[in-house]
Amino acid sequence: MASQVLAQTATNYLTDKQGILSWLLTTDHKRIGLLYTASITGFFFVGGFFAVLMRLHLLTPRGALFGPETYNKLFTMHGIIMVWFFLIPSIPSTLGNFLIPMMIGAKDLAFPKLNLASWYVFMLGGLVTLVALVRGGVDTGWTFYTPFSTTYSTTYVVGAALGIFIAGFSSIMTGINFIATIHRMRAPGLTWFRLPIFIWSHYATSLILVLATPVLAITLLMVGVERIFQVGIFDPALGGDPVLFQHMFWFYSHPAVYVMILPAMAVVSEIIPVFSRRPMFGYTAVAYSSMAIAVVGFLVWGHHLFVAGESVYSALAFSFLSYLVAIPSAIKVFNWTATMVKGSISWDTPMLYAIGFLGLFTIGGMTGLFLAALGVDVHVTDTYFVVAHFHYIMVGGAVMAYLGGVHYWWPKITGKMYPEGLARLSALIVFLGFNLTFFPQFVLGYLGMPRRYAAYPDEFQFLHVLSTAGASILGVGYVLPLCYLIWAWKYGKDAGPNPWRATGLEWQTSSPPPAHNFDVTPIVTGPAYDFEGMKEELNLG
Amino acid sequence: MAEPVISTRSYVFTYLALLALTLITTLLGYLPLGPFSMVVAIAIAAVQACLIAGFFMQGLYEAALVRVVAAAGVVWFLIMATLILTDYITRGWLPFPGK
Amino acid sequence: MADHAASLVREQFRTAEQQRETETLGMWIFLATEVMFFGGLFVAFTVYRMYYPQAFGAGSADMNILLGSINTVVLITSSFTMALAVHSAEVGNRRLLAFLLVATMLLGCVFLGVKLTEYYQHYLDHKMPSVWFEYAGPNASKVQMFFVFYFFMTGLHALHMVVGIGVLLVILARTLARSFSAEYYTPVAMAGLYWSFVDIIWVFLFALFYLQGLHI
Amino acid sequence: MSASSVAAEVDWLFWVLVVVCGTVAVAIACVVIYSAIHYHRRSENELPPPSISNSVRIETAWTVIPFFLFMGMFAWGAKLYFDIERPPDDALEVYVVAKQWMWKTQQLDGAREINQLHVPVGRSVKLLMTSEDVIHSFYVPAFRIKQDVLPGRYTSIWFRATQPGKYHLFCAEYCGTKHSGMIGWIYALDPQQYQHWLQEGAAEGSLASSGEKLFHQFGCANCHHFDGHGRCPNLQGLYHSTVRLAGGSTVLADESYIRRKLFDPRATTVEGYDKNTMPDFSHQIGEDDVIQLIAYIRSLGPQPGSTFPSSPAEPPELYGNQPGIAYPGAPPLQNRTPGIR
Repeated sequence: MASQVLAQTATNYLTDKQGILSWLLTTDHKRIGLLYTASITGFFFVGGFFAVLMRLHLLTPRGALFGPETYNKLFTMHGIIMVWFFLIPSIPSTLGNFLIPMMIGAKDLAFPKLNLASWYVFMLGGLVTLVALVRGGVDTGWTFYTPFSTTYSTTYVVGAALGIFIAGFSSIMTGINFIATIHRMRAPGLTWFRLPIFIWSHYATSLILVLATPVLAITLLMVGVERIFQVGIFDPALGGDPVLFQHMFWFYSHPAVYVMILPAMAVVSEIIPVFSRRPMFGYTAVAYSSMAIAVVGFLVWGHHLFVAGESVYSALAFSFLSYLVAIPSAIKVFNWTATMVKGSISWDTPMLYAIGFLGLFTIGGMTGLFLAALGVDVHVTDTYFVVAHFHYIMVGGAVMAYLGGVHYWWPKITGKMYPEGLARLSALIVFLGFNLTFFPQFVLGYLGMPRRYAAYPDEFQFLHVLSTAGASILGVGYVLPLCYLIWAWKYGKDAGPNPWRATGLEWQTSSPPPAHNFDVTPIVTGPAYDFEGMKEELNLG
Repeated sequence: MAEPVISTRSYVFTYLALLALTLITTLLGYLPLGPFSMVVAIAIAAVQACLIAGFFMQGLYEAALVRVVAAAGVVWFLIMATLILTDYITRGWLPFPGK
Repeated sequence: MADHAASLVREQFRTAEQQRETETLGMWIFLATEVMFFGGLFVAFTVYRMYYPQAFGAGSADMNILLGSINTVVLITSSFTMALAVHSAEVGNRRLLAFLLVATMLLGCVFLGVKLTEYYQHYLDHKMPSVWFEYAGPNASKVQMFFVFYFFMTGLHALHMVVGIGVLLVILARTLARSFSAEYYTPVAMAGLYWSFVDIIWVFLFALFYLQGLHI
Repeated sequence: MSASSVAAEVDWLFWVLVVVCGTVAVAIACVVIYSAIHYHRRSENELPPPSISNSVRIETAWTVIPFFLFMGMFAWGAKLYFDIERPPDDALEVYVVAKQWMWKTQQLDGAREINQLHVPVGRSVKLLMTSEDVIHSFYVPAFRIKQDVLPGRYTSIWFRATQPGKYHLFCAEYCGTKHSGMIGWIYALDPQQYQHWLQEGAAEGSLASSGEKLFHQFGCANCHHFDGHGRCPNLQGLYHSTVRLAGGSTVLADESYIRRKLFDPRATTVEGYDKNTMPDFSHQIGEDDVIQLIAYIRSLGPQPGSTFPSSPAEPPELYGNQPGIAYPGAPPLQNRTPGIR
């Protein structure tokens, strides 16, 4: 793909400068990516801890551990932390940050200081939210529905909303940075249709970040104003309409789901060709489908409101549009599958995660078709069916892909290989644990178990116990990679510049990369996922 | 040293046009146009916005991409407004409370 | 002169032209996010305006059209001076640039002063929701809602003005420190974009809040 | 056997979706697993021979085929939704008031219950619901129905039980601390048993008679005379008539309208009457009381199609042009032309 392979330089981005300040004041996109990685890992385990407590509590129908107040705070904080402090920044701010400049042959993002600022803003938002949590928590659910959040809740709603409001600016900064970078910083010869799908998907993601996040910010600001000043904006007692809040909230929060899943698709689109040694099947269709998801994804939010009191005709339109947005996702799944056919398929850990993603995302996406069908949605919305559906997308999809991506690029990031056997084992554990946790929840939802219940009728207990058992397995599957990846950073074998024989500019430089990625700006002459070069290399060998 | 893309004359004309439109929209506000008074006011404001964005902000002289970005902001706002208003306008079309 | 320009190209960029284009693009994207930010409020306002036309008309009738239109003229003038400031940066006229920046900031301060006067008048009229609100006519809670949106949106706009004046102060300081030249003036242009955008928001606020109650 | 008239079709659609999606999912899984095993990399230097990686025909096929499948799902789901949302005309009407954290149900014939509702099997039941505080959601899984219950306005849903039995009633929209305790039971009784149950509960008096007491207690009768000579309109025949408002527009006098007149009386004014006469009851009256008053006004004689106070008759379909029901106190849009649906 690139015209030359760089010579190994003496120092890399990790050793270039030393000391804690060199990290805290860095403008290197790779270091900022690692700062984000450390932060979101912390948030992930905090949010995961809440999830474990919830699952343990639900072992018995009356609730095993807490009163309902505590349970309500647990699911709220689990949602807030996982959505805004793990999933939204997860892949874009870590892998995206690290890889986008390298994949397009740039020395850095367009606005390195803005990039660093986004991390500080993110941390400030997280800190404010954690303070709200420590001071007593929030019990509104991550959705902040009015009038409960503005009038009736007695918890720290404003603190939590403020934290999310602040963190939103970090999303906007990241989005602006990515869009400007992808437009203006590409290496000579790197035309749009030579870009890796990773870049296309992150471009689409950034579009959503930039256009949706401000609406969340203003909506939360309105909730804050209504709550602090006790004036009418959404409060029906003062002439407001709580459904308007839901419209504005989901105008952000539905596209936000695509902020989580598009980067996951980006990662999988890199892994599958490399580990099948086949060019991406239907490259153009996959590239365009990312953009289609980003655009059409803005038109479907009303499917969260089918029973909420929106008009039936509006519901009809939103149902139709929701089916449209399923098409580009389907196209991607078909193309990934077709890429594998007749390939040379390796069973390395990243590929195992990618295959797991494929299965779980397919289930998650297809259950979305159930929820888009108006007559069925009436029954299963606001039940565990919905809980299972979005966990299949966000955990089965986004987190699996994130882990796959971390394993795939770990040799590039750290220069070291992780222990393959252990990694395959934990990929398997995550897959099995995940399904055991969440598949029973589809059944629970169909049987009518409403979500956000601290206690439940006896007949649901068996499925809840299964789900809790799965969660404990899943927990092990998440802790294992944390341990061995850190271990590998210190003790792993040297990986070399390109252990997977992957294409893509990021593999043309040393591992870990030098501080400015490339000593000479690469010139691109061919398409992405071009394995023809490997043939010559093999013949020579 | 590159030649400035917009002459001072154009800025002055733009400024005068903006002042004239402000005067017109204020005077039209006194006419009892009913629901159209809002339409007229917003239409004139939109013209003013285009003048400011096109000349003062040099939007007309930037790369096409910049104009696409500006248009995207407006289009996405219209998406939000249209689909939310669709709900409010169609409420009550079925003769049952809350439909 | 060419060396001077080259030293101003940051390391991630290949050329000064690339840097300028990228920064301009970034700024416009930021302004698009601002459109959506204010857009949320505009949509909410429109929904309630559609449902409570009389109440919102009654609220609008309490606006001071004289001060409102004076402020519109002041802000448009400030946008004009700002555009001229960018122009003088383009031609490298530093003294004129500094003068126009000061003029723009002063006009911005006049705007804020007039706005505060209006707020004070609303306070005296007991039209300040949550602080002191009294309304004897029909639909009091909806009239109050009009004022909630009025204070929310104009307040948010005023906050943007304050930020804008702060930005211009920094630009002025850098101008006086001879940081800008005809080769490098991107920060001036960026500040100009922001300032004009805030003006655009006001033009719409003027239409929404002031012009709807004139004939009542 | 399904428990309600719509449940069977909802389940049908659900299982058809399971089969269709399941087939596709299994097919994808088979291809993936087969490829992963059959094309497993044998040596580190293996490079597969190039094959097609782009085919417009294939891409078109797997874009268009899903599209038509999806449109089928959409159409069926939408049809079902309209069945679920549109109550039949002969439905038994039940009023539901939700509050943190209980369900209060009231039937026209008197029975008032907390966290339970007795209904006859085989008869359509229409629920008119509102909330006193936050958003709740009325959910009966066995009946496959759910509708959010909002403060400040009425929403409705209906069902027809087909099997006698005891069914869960859940609150499905998170509403605060004891959300999971806001549950109850729907008892579907044989018609005879239901009659028996009604007679037991009849001692409480009908909803309308309670409403009549309130009508006098709140002093409504002082102005709303039935001879038409009071300072305020005669309420006989008001329910479901078309009211002419000052300014020339009209509104259907349904539950939402009557509720609005109590909570925000000055939002609309009946043509020919003084807008300042009707006091604002929003701080004195609860949602329960409103429902009783509505029941009383209904009992004064529903005369569909008649116009109020008196003018050329207009069909009640005009109701469809009133978006005002979305809000408490929302006035109708000015002079909207009918027929744009």
